[in-house]
Amino acid sequence: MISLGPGDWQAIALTLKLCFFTTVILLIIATPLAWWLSSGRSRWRVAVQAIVALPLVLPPTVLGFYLLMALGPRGFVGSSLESMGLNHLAFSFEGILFASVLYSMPFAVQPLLEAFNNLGRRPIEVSASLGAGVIDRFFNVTLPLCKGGFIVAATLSFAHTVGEFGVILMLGGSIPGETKVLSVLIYDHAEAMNYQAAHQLSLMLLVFSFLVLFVVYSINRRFHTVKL
Amino acid sequence: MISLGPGDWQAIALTLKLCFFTTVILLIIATPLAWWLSSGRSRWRVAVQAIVALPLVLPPTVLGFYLLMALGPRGFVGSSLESMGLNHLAFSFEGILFASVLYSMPFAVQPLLEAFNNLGRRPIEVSASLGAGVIDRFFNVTLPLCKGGFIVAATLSFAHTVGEFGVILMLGGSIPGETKVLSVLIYDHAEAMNYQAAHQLSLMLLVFSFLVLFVVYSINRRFHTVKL
Amino acid sequence: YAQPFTIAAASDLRFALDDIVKVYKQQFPEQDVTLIYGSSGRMSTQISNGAPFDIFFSADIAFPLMLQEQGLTATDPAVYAIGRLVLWSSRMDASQMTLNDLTSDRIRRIAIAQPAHAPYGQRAQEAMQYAGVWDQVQDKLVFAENIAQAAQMAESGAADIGVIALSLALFPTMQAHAYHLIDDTMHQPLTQGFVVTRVGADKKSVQTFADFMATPAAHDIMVRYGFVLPSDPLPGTSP
Amino acid sequence: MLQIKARLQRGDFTLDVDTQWPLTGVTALFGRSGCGKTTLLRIIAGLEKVQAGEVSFAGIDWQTARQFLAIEKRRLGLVFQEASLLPHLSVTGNLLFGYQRTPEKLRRLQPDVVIKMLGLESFLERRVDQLSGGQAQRVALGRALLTSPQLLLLDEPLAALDTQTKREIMPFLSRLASESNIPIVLITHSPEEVQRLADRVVFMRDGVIDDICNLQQAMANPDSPLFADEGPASVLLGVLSEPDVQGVCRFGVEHAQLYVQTSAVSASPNTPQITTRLRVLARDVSVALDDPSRISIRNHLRVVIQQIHELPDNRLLLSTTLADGQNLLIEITRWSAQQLDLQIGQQVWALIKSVALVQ
Amino acid sequence: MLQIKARLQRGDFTLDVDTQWPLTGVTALFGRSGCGKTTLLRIIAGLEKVQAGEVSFAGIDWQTARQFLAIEKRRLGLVFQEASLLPHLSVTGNLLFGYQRTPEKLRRLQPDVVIKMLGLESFLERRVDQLSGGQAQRVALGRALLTSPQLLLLDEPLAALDTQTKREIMPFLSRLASESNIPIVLITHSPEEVQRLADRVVFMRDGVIDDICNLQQAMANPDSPLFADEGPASVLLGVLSEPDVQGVCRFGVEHAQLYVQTSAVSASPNTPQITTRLRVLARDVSVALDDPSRISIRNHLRVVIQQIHELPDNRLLLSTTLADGQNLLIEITRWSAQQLDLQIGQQVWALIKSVALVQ
Ligand SMILES: Nc1ncnc2c1ncn2[C@@H]1O[C@H](COP(=O)(O)OP(=O)(O)OP(=O)(O)O)[C@@H](O)[C@H]1O
Ligand SMILES: Nc1ncnc2c1ncn2[C@@H]1O[C@H](COP(=O)(O)OP(=O)(O)OP(=O)(O)O)[C@@H](O)[C@H]1O
Ligand SMILES: [Mg+2]
Ligand SMILES: [Mg+2]
Repeated sequence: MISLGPGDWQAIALTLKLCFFTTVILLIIATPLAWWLSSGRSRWRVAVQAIVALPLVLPPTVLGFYLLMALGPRGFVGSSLESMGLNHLAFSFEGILFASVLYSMPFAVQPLLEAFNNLGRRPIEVSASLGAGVIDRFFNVTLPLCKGGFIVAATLSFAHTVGEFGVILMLGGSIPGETKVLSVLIYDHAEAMNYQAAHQLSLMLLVFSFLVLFVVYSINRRFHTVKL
Repeated sequence: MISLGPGDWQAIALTLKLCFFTTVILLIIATPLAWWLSSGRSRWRVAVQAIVALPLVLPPTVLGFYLLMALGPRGFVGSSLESMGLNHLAFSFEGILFASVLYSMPFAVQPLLEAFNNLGRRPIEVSASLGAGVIDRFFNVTLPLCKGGFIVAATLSFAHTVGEFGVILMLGGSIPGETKVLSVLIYDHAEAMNYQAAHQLSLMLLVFSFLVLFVVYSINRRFHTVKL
Repeated sequence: YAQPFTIAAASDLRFALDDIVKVYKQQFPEQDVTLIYGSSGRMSTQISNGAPFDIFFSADIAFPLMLQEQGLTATDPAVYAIGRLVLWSSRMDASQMTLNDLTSDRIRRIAIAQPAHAPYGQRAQEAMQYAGVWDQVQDKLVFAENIAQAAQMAESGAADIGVIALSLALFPTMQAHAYHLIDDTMHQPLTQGFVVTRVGADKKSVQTFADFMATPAAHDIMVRYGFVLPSDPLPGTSP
Repeated sequence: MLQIKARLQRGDFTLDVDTQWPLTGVTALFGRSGCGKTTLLRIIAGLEKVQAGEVSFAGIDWQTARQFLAIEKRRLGLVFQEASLLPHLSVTGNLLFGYQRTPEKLRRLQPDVVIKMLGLESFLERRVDQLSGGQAQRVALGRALLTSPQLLLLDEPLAALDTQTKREIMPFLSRLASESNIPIVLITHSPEEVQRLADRVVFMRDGVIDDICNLQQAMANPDSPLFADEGPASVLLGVLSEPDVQGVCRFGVEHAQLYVQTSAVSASPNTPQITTRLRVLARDVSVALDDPSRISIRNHLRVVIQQIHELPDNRLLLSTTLADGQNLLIEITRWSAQQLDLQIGQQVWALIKSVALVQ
Repeated sequence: MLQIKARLQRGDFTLDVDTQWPLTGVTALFGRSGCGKTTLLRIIAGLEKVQAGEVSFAGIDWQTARQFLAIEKRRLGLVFQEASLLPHLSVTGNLLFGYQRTPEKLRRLQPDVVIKMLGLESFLERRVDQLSGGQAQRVALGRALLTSPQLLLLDEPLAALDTQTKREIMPFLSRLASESNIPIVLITHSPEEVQRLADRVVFMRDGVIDDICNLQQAMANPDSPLFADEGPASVLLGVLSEPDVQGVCRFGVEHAQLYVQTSAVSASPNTPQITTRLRVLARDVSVALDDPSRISIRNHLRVVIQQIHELPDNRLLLSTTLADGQNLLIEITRWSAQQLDLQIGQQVWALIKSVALVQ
């Protein structure tokens, strides 16, 4: 029934890679950012919070086009990179990774910010008084207590990255093995009216994503911290 | 400098209408759903929670395609509607509204679910003992205490709906005044290499969205409930 | 008689069709015309699913033919123009180049439309295969959703060169750079056909517009935007 | 009558009660940490899910196998063990939350009275995270009072308060129960609060109710947990005379009389000729074989020794009766008993150093 | 020495302290609700942001204008007014959180000892939302103790506990301060806890420190807020003899002797010949003009009346001295004083009904 060619497997692998790196990088970037937004004292915080969400309001292909301009050889970022002897980011995995991170940023930042806001100062005070330093506190108190926020951040970023293709198509150029992710492949199949392949891949994607989400949510629920 | 034609204004009005209705409907639907997910006892909860996020993992145009099949005159939903003497939903404002709601659902459900999970039972117990009934409690205790979650839900849904065009393009067919929202218009301009118009509208969209988000986040911060 | 109608048209007709409609409206000022551009594949899918498009100008006659098979058309698909491919670059002088230069080391990225579903992409592939460079340039190819996006990739400079539609190379923003016209014997013709759909079947205005497409005024505009007029009303060569 | 029948299992803790309490005055719930007091209170309030639980209040079913009266319809005043203020409301917002939801004609307590009594004036506009622990607890109490409830359930409502504040609030609660007829169930670990406020005491241990008795019975039992703090005490009932110039009242126990020092203030509200309670700590009573003079102890009562209990630490508790039959407990050391050669049935003089009017 | 200098403004509340406390034994922080006790404790701990605050502990700067020693480096044991358990950890997880972060060679208290002493055995594996109020408070205390801190800051750590549990924990805390040399700052509203535990008392009022004195001085002052509960008391210092067969010890006040009833258990740890404290409530002392016999009151001390204070409610407080010059407070009624015609300078017999060894 399910017959996948090497191109399909390549796209699947690439998608997994993209989603994994996007989610990990997002959490790594969004956590300190959200922490700063939640506890910093700068008056720019609200502005930054709003700016983070902005890439979202542009149509993906248009965002992709702007990114192409910026990350390409003539763009500010791309030309800086080239002058440092590196490659510009257009049509590369690094480029679509950058775009995915940028594009899904609000889905990571907002839930984390909310979780940090809700944490309250007491658990931090308690653990500090018990001898836990900043890093220790973060990993052993903040993280477990904001677990829900991290789960929301991770799953929304993950799902959004799986499905996104507008930005990726434009910036990535659907190069097999480099930037042709599953969503682009499915899109191509559908546009080519190759419906059977599109249906099959979509179904696979749905089932796979469902399983991932189901497992993550189940585990999260099992270890839920009960509040009074 | 900024010169907008009637088509632009029409798209702007349509976008505002779509975003407004999407956000409102989403909150109306997502609130009881998230509440059920948070406090219900059914063993289907985790499955439902995962399913809600699924539309997200499909490429928007492909999702649009499936929705077109389902909501169009030949689809199950569309044909049922037609047999009841109503119009099918493809190429109509109602259709893209439906799609936007479906597509942004996880951005509303997940933050609300997380907020409800974090609420704890005490505020509800307290207010019940003080004579507040179910509805009263919801509006005067749950809602203000989960305000942060609602803000995240609303702003993410709003921003995502502003920018989304893949589903809308496919299902809506960019009919002026009916389904041609700003994102589709910008996309159109960009494709036509009418960059000046695209830049101008993008900038407007960014500024407008920034202002909306800035105001919302500022107000939210001002009335933040401090936790111990 | 003055029923408003909607034209769905392939993206490469932008400007050309805009001008034609402008001229048309000078003749029939009372008529209300809505023009929607997009990918031909998507539009034919939409027409299959009840889209309110009265007349459909496809980038490839295959789509109107398919709609006809499904019984969704009111007229026979008619060829209104034949597209041409060009090499275009914003970084180098493409007029001095041929397809064979694509293998040069100077060129790292070549933008074409996705051959799997975009007619211009398909033809670009054929031309490169004909020139014998297809296998060598595999690693340089980047694929766009449609021919307009391929042009954008080339225009942004991210792709060093693009194989795009002549009509696009004549766009105001792209005119500044020279192009190399690819010999149309290197690929199957890009036969662009249009059809009146069942939705537009009973509208007199639709028929009037269809007729207008055959007038010299319309032909002039098409030619000006880089289209070749069909010598043969219905070439049976389209795939 | 408040009837409660419930069985509830939480891990290895089992609560099993089937009891009914009169709906007058203050019922104190007394027991060690973790014995199930809070759980029982929550069952009464309807906050704890119990299958086959039955709760009825004044003849009205609050919970049976088939029906469940919503908590918001029970008109309870509930003070949780933690202050549990609503964090999105100011102090005023919290105070008035229940008040505003109480139909006007049912309102018996007014905000200004409660605010004044609990000393909340100076921080009415604050956010609740800007209160000290004791302030928060007082706001929680005030909030519950302002619903003018038909039953007050208080879970250690005075635990975070200083002695002086406690002393100000206790008479108010006591009046609420007696004059406003609002029955109170009070959880407390303080024997002083029990003795000052309670009309009856429910002793709990390990999830079951050990004993229910009125205050006097509770205090007649020398082993009572109530005495862990100050030791055994007796409560004598009698009529208090008008105070004389120095504020000394005669407390008429039949055939015996005690002199009670009262402050002018606290004496006045006690209308004479009304039976009042006098608390005598057993350790405040000494025994003399004959009536001593030239001694500052003024109250010398003739008593008969009825029983001699052993207490820990070589102390003895003498259970004696006054002429009118009321019980008086006396605590002395074994050494003193031997020196005086005290026997059951012997008539001796009880010297009472200080007595306290129970308000 | 613990030195604190801080000024902090919160709305219309101002805390202003500049004080230094010895680092031995237990320092009780005593004051009415909202006077700033918790705030002061948080300043010591470094949890409250104060500009120009200065805190130094044993000569080490914890906070100055320029530097701030991170809280986790201060090795504090902190018990918050609310239990504040970490909700994602089990009881054991909470207990061991600080223990695991204490370098092995600094660990002076072991989990099994603390768990046993606080009676936590039966719920070690529970989630913290499955604890009763008192259980949570004990876990919070245990958690702080297990960091083997160099300073214990306790904010009403025993408020939610029943008397019996309190009585079990207090000697432990007291030993901790004296034997393990861990200084304790204790906030409490209970005069009993102060009298049992404190070596010195810091009286706070409205954000300022009213007075700092050692326990004896604190108790010599009849107006002390400490007496709001049980009335004035004296603390006598002396050497306790070995108990006799009946557990009676002689308490050697120079030129006078008291007989103290001790239980065999509590007597044994008190090595004789060590100065101990004896607490005598003023209301437990009576006055006789001559040495009475045939009376159960055993301790008859010859005292000289030095001063006569007026107390409210027509009571008088006699400040007297023993033969060795120690102070003894006696509370009697005005009426008794008149009857006995007591005068300053007069020599009388003080009859002490009961004395309590302060453990
Ligand atoms: N899930 C559970 N598993 C086991 N025991 C539980 C669970 N939940 C509660 N308990 C136990 O139920 C008992 C009753 O708790 P409750 O809060 O009623 O005590 P309490 O009498 O109010 O004590 P305190 O005076 O300390 O507040 C406690 O011993 C507690 O440990
Ligand atoms: N933001 C604020 N504005 C005004 N006053 C405040 C603010 N925050 C705290 N306070 C006041 O500071 C005072 C000190 O509070 P603190 O918690 O130290 O009191 P406390 O002595 O511990 O009282 P308790 O015994 O009731 O716990 C309180 O009167 C409180 O109302
Ligand atoms: Mg309790
Ligand atoms: Mg406090």
